[in-house]
Amino acid sequence: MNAAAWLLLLVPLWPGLLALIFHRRIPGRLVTMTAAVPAVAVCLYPPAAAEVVYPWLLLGTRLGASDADAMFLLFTALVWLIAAGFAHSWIKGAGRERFFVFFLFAMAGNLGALIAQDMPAFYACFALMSFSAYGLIVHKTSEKTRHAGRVYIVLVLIGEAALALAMILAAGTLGTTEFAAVRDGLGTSSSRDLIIGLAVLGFGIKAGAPILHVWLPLAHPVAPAPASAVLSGTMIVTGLVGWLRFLPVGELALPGWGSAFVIVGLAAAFYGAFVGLDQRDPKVVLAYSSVSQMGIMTVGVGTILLEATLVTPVSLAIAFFALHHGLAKSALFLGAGLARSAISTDRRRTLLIGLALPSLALAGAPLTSGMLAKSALVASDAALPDRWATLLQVALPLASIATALLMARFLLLVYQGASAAGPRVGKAPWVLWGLSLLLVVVLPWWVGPAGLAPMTAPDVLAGLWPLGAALGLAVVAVWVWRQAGRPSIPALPEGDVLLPLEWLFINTGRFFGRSSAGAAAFRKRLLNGAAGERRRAWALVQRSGHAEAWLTRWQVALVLALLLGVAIGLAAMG
Amino acid sequence: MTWQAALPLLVLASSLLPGLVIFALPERSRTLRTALNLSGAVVKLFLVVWMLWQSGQGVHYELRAALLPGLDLVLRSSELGLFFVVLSALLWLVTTIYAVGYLEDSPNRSRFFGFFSLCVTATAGAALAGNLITFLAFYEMLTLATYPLVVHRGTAAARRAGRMYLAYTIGGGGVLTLGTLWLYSITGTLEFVPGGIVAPFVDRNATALSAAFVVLVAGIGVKAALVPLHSWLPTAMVAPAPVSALLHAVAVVKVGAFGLMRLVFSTYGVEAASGLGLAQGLAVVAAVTIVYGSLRALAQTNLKRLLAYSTVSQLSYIALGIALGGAVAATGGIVHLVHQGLMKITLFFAAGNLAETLGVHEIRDMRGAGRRMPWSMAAFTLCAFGMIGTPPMAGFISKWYLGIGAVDSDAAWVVWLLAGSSILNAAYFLPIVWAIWFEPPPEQWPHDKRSGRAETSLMLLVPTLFTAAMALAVGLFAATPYSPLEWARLIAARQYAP
Amino acid sequence: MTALEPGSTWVVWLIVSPLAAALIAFLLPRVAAAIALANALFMGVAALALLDLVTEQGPHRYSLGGWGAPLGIDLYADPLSGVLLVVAAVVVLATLFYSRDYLARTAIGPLFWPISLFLHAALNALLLSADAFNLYVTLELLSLSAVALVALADEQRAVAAALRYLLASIVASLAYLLGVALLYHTAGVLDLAALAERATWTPATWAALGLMTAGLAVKGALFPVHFWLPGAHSYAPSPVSALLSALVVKAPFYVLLRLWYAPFAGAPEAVGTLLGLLGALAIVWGSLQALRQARLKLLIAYSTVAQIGYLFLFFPLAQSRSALQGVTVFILGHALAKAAMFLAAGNMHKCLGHDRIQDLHRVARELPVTLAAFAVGGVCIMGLPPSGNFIGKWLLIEAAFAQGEWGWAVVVVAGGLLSAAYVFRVLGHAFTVDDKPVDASGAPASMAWAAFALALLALTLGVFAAPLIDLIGGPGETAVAHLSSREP
Amino acid sequence: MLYSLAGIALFCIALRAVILATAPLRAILAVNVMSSGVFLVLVALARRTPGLVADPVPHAMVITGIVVAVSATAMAIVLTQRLRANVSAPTVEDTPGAGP
Repeated sequence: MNAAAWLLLLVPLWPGLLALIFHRRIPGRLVTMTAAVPAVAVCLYPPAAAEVVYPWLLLGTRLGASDADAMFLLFTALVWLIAAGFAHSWIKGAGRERFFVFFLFAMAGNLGALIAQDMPAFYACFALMSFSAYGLIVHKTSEKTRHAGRVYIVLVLIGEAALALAMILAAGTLGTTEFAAVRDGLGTSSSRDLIIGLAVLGFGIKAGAPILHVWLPLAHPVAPAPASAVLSGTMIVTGLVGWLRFLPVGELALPGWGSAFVIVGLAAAFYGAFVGLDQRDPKVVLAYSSVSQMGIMTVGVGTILLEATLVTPVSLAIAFFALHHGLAKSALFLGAGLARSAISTDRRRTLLIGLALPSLALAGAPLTSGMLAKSALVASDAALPDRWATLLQVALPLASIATALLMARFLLLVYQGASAAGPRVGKAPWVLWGLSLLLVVVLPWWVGPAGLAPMTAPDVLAGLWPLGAALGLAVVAVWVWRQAGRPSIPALPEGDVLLPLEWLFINTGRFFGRSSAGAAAFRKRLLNGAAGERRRAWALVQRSGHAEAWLTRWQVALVLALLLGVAIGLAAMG
Repeated sequence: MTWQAALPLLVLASSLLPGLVIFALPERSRTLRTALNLSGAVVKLFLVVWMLWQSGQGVHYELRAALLPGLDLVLRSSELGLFFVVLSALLWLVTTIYAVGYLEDSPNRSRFFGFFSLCVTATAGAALAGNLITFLAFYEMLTLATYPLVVHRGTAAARRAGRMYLAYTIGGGGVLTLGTLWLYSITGTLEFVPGGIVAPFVDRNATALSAAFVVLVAGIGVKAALVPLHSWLPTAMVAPAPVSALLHAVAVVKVGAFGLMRLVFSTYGVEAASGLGLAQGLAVVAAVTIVYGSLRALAQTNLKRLLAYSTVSQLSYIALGIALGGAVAATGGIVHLVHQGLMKITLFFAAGNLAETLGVHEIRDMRGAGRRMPWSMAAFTLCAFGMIGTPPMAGFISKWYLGIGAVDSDAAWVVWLLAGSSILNAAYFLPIVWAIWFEPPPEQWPHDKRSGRAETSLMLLVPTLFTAAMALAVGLFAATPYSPLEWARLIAARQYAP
Repeated sequence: MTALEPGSTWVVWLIVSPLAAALIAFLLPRVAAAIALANALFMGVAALALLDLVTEQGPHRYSLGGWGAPLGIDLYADPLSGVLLVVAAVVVLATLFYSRDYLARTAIGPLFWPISLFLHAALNALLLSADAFNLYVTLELLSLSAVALVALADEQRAVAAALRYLLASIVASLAYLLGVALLYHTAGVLDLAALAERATWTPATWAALGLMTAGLAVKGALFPVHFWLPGAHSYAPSPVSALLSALVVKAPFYVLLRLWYAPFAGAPEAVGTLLGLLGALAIVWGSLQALRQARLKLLIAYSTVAQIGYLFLFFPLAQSRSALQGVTVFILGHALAKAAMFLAAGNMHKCLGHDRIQDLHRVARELPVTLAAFAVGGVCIMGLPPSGNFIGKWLLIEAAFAQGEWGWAVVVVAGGLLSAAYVFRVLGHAFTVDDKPVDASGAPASMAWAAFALALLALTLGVFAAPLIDLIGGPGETAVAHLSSREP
Repeated sequence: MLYSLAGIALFCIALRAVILATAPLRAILAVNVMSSGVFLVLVALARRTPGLVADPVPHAMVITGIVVAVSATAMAIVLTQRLRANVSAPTVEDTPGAGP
C-alpha cells in the first residue's frame, strides 16, 4: 500500500483510534482536532490515484474522493475540526469522556462514508455515524433528550433496515458491491423501483426529507451546540451523498423519480421555512431551516434524475451548496450555543453581527456563498424540460424569500433570548466560532466551482430582490400583527407531524402489545395445559401401581399364564 | 498406522484423555487440573490446525472401524468438518480459560471439567464424523456429556432444566436414530458424500425419502433449536456461564446446525433436497424460528434468557442459509456457524462477567454497568451490534451473504425477513445497550466482588475481549484469504459444484 | 459324532469345572472365594477357547460318555452358545470379584460361593444342551440355584419372594415338561436337530407350543406374567440380583429361541406377532413401572422386565437375519449393563444404608465411580451408541424396516426414551446438593470398579460387535434358511 | 391313551389347585400332584411303540423328573419353614411395591 492508500484509510481510522486510545481521558484540544486532519489532507493533496481498492477489508473495500466527493469531504472535515475544538471547552461535567468517544466515532463514520465507494464500507460508516450520533443527542440527560433520542434511534433503525434492504437487493440482482457498478446497472435491475424506493426512504431519513424530518427539530435543541453543528452541517448531508452514490444519476433519466424529488424538495423547502417561522427556540428554527435547505439540494438531485446529462455540473453544484450550507449552518449553531452562555452586551452585539453573516449567506445575499451556490444550482435549469425550468425559476427565488424570513426570525429570537445567566465559557469557543465565520466568508470563493461566471452587477441585483421582498413582507406582517392587537400566535410543536405519527406508532405498539399480551396469555394457558397434562400423566403412571399390584397377584398371574398358553396354542393353529 | 494417519483419533483423544484423568483428580489439585485442561486445549488446537494444514497439502485422513455389517464408524477430514472442528477447538481453548476463572471457588470442579472435556470430544467427533451413524453416536454422547454441566449447580431449577434438556435431546436422539435407520433401509449406506447419497433413489422412493427427511430434521432440530423444539435452550440458561457458552456457541446447538448441513449437503445433497421440496420446507421452519425467537427475546427480563432466545433466532440463519439452495446463501449459512459462535460466546462471557463480578442477572440491574465494567460492556455492545447486523461486525457479513443469496435464489422474501429480524434484534438489544451506557449506575451492586485493579479477573476479561476482537476481525477482514468467509465460500462452492 | 475331537474337552470342562469348584467351595469355605474366582477365570478362558473352536470349525457336538442320543446326553455348541458362554463367564467373574468385598461382613458367604458356582454350571449346561429334555433339567437346576441365592438374603421379604419364585418356576417347568412329552409323542425324538427334521404340525405340537411358551414366558418374566421378578430381583443380595437379571432370566428365552428354530419353526406368524406384542407391552409397562418406583433396586428390576420385552420382539421379526443377530447382541449388552447397574446399586445401598431414590443426594460426590458405573450402564440400557444395546436395537429396527413393519421400530425407540426417563430420574437425584455426610468406606474401590468395568464393557461392546455379529450370522443363517424353506 | 388323558386331567386339576392356593404348603402339594400328572403322561407315552419293549426314554425322563421334583419340593418346604419362623400364616403373595 502506498502513502495515498494509507492516507485514505486514516480518514476514518484516525478518529476511531483516538476514541479508543483516549476513552478514559480526553487529550488536549489540538490532539482532538487532529482527528479530522487526514481528511483535510486528502482534500488538499488529492492522492494520485483517485480510488484505492483494499481487497482484504470487509468485502473488498474501495475508497476515494474525487470531484464532488472531495468537496463534500473538505467542508465536512473542516466543520468537524472546528466542532471538535469547540466541544473541547464546551462539553463539561459528567459524561464528557463518553461524549468524545461518540463524537470521534461519529466523525469517523461521517468522514468514512464520504470516501467509501462500495456499499458495505459505506453502510458500515453510515451506521457507525448514525448510532454514534445518538450518543451526541442524548448527552444531556432529561426526559426531553430521551424522547428526542428515542425518536431518532427508531428512525435510524428504520433507515438502516431500508438501506440494508436496498443494498442487498441491489447487490443480489446486480452481483456487485461497488457504487459505480450499481449506478450503471440499476436501470436493468428487475426490482429497480423497489430498490430506489428503499434508498429514498433510508437516506431520506438522514437528509430530513418531509415527514422523515421529525427527528431534526427534536434533536437539535437538546444536543450540545457542537453536536448540533455537525448534525446539521455535515451528517444530514450524508443522506444526500447517499442518494448521489446509489441512484443511477447520470446513467439514465428517471422522470418519475426525478419529478418526485423535485416536488418533494420544493415542498420541504417551503414547509420547513413555514413551520420554522412559528417556533420559539432559535435552534429549532435552525433545524427547520436545515429541512428547508436540504429540500433545495433535493431539488438538485431531482434535476439530475430528470436530465441525466446534467450530472457533472449539478452534482458539483449540489456539493458546493452543501459546502456553503454546512459551513453557514455550523457557524449558526455554534453561535446560537454561544448566545446561551453568559455574555456581556458588547459580546452580544458581536454575536449578532457575526450571526448575521451566515444568515445572509443562507438567504442568498449578494457576494455571499449562498448567492454563488444558488446561481450554480440554477445555472443548469435551462437544460430541463420547459415546465420544470419554469417552475424552478419561480420557486427558487420564493424559497430564498422564505429563507430570508426564517433567518430574520432566528436573529430576532437570538436577540430576545440572550441573557447573562448562562454558563461561562472561555475564549477558545469564540475564537473557533470566528474561524468558522471566516470559513463561511472565504472558503466558498476559494473552492467555488470552476466555470462559474464572475459576479456581475445584474447578478448582484438579482440576488438582492428576494431580500428586499422578505424585508417588505416582514414589515407588512408586523404591521398587520400590530393592527390586529398583537394576538398571541400558538406555536407549532417541535417536530410538527411527529405528533400524529407518534400517536399512530404508539397505538400500533399498543395494539401489538395487546395482541402479544394475548399471545403470551395463550402461551401461558398452553404451557399450563401442558403442565397439567404432564401432572395427569404422572398421576396415571403412579396409579398404574394398582394395576401392577393386581397383575402380580399369584392367582391373577397364574391365570394370565394359563391364558397366555391357550392363546399361543390357538394362534399356533394358524 | 503412523501417527499421522491416526490424527483424527488424536484430535479426539486430546480432550478425551485429559477429561478422563481430570475425573480422577481430587478436588484440591487445582494446578494440575488447570494444566491438563489448558494443555489438552492447546494440543487439540495444534492438532486441528496441523490436520487442516496437511489437508491443504492434499492429505486425506480416514479412519474406519466396523460397527455393523456394512456400516462403519468413520472419522474423516472433510472441508466442512475441518471448518467446524477448528472453530470448536479454538473456542474450547477460550472457554476453558474462562471457565477456570469463572469456577474459581465453586465445588465439583473435577467433575465439571471432566464433562466439559467430554463435551468437546463429542463435538470434535461429530465434526469429523464420516457418516450419519458416527455422527449419531457423537450426537448422543454430546447429550449425555452436557447433562451434568446443565445440572451442575444442583439446585431445583438446575435439575428442572436438566430434565427438560434431556427430555428434548434424548427424544431428539431417538427420533434421529429412527430417521437414520429409515434412510438406511432405503439407501443402504449412510456415508457423507458431497452431493449426497439419495440421488439414485429419488425417483422410486420420493415419499419415503421426504418423510425420512422430516424425521431426521425433527431429530437434529432439537439441538439446532428449531421452533417448536427449542424450549430447552432458554431453560438451560440456569447453568454457569461457561456452560452457556458451550451450549450456545461451541458445542450443542452448533452440532445441531452442523447436523443440518450434513443432512442437506452430504446426505440428501442440495439437488435432491431442493428437488423434493424439502429444503424449502426447512427454510420456512427456519424463518418462523427466526421471527419467533426474536419476539420471545423481546419479552424477557433475564439477560441470559434473552440471549438464549436470541440464539434460537440467530441459529436459524444457518438453517436458512443451507435451505435456500444457492451457493451464496449457503456461504452465509456456513460462515454464520463461526460468526454466531464468536458473537454469542462474547455475549455470554460478558453476561457471565456481570453475574460473577457484580451479581447482576436481570436486565434491569444492568443500568450503568458500562461505568463499572467498561471493557466487558464494550465487548457486549460490539457483539450486540453484530447480532443486529451492523457492519463491520461478523453478523453483517452473514446477513449480507444470506440476503444476496436469497435474492440469488429468487427468495426475496428472505431479505425482508432479515431486515425485520434485524429490527427486532435492535429492539431487544438497544435498550440494554442504552441502559449500560446512559443510565447512572446504582449506589450498590447486588453482589460486588471487586478484586484488583482490573474490572474483573483477567481470566474472565481476556477471553471476552479476545472473542469480541475476533468477532470484529472476521467481519472487518472478511475478504482476506483464509478468513472464515473465504473458507465458507470454498465449501459452499464444492457443495454446489456441478 | 462320538469321537472326541481335538479341543472339544472345553465343552466338558465348562460343566465339570464349576461343579467341582462348587463341591470344593462347599467343603472348604475358607478357600471358597479363591476357588470361585479361579474357576470364573478358567470359565472365561474355556468359553473363549470354545468360541474360537466353533468359529473355526463350525458347530460342535459332543456325546457325553459316548452314549449318544436318544438315551445319552449330547452337548452342542455353536457361535450363539459360545458367545453367551463368554458373556456369562465375564459377568460371573465380575460379580464374584465384587462379592468378595460385598459379603465380607455377612454370614451368607459360605453358601453363596458353592451355590453361585452351581448356578454357573447349570447355566453353562443349559447353553450347551442339545435336546429338549436336558434343557428342562438344566433350566430347573438353574432356577433352583437362583432361588437358593435369593433366599440367602437375610430378610423375610427375600424368602417370601424366593418361595414365590420357586413355586412359579416349578409350575412353569411342569408346563414345559408336559410340552416336551407332547413333542416326544409326535416326533419320537428329543434332540433339537432331530426335532427340527421330524416335527410335524399337529394339534399336539400346538399344545406343546402353548405349554412350553407359557412355561418359558413365566420363567423368563415376560409381561404379563412377570409377577415374581420384581420381588426376587430386588430383595436378593445385589450380586445375586446382578446374576439373576443379567443371566438367569435370559436362559428361558434362549430355550425358546432354540425351540423356535427347531420344532416350532413352522409356527404361523400369529404366534410371533402375539409374542412380539407382549414384548412391546412389556417394554412400555416395565418402563412405566420402573419410572414410579421409589427404590433403586426395584427400578432396576422393572427395567429388566422392560428389557426382556425387546428379546421377544425377535419373534415377529425372525424372518430377517438381522433379528437374531440383534437379539443376541442385545442379550450381551443387557447382561453386562444390567449387572453393572445392580452392582452399583448394591454399592449405594451399602454406603447409604438404603436405596431410596429420593435420598440419593451426594452420591455423585462421594461415590463417583459407582455412579459412573450406574450411569454408563443406564446409558447402555437406553440404547445409545456405541453400546451393545444400541447395536442390538439397530439390528432389530433394521429387521423391522426390512419387513416393512415399522411399528416395531417405533416401539424400540420409544422404549429407549422411556428408559432414559427412569435412568435420569435416578441420576437427577444423584446430582443434587445436600450436606448430609456419606460414609463411602462401606464400598471398597474393588466393588465400584467391578461394576464400572462391566459398564464400560457394555458401552464399548458396540465397537467390538461387528465380528460377533458375523459369528452369529453363521448358525443364524442356516437356521433362517431352514426356516424359510419350511414356509408354505 | 387313557393314561395320558388321565395324566393331563390330573395336571389340570392340580393347576387349578395351585392357582387357588394361598398357603404355600397347599401350593407345594398341588405342584407335586401336577408333576405326577406329567409323569403319568410320560409313562403312558412309553407304550407308544408297538411291541413289548417299552421306550426307555420316557422312563429316563420320569426318573430324572422325579429327582428334580423332589429337590424342588424340599427346597420349597425349607423356604416355607423359614417364613413360618417369623410369620404365623405365610402366603404366596408379596408386595414388592412397599420398600423398607
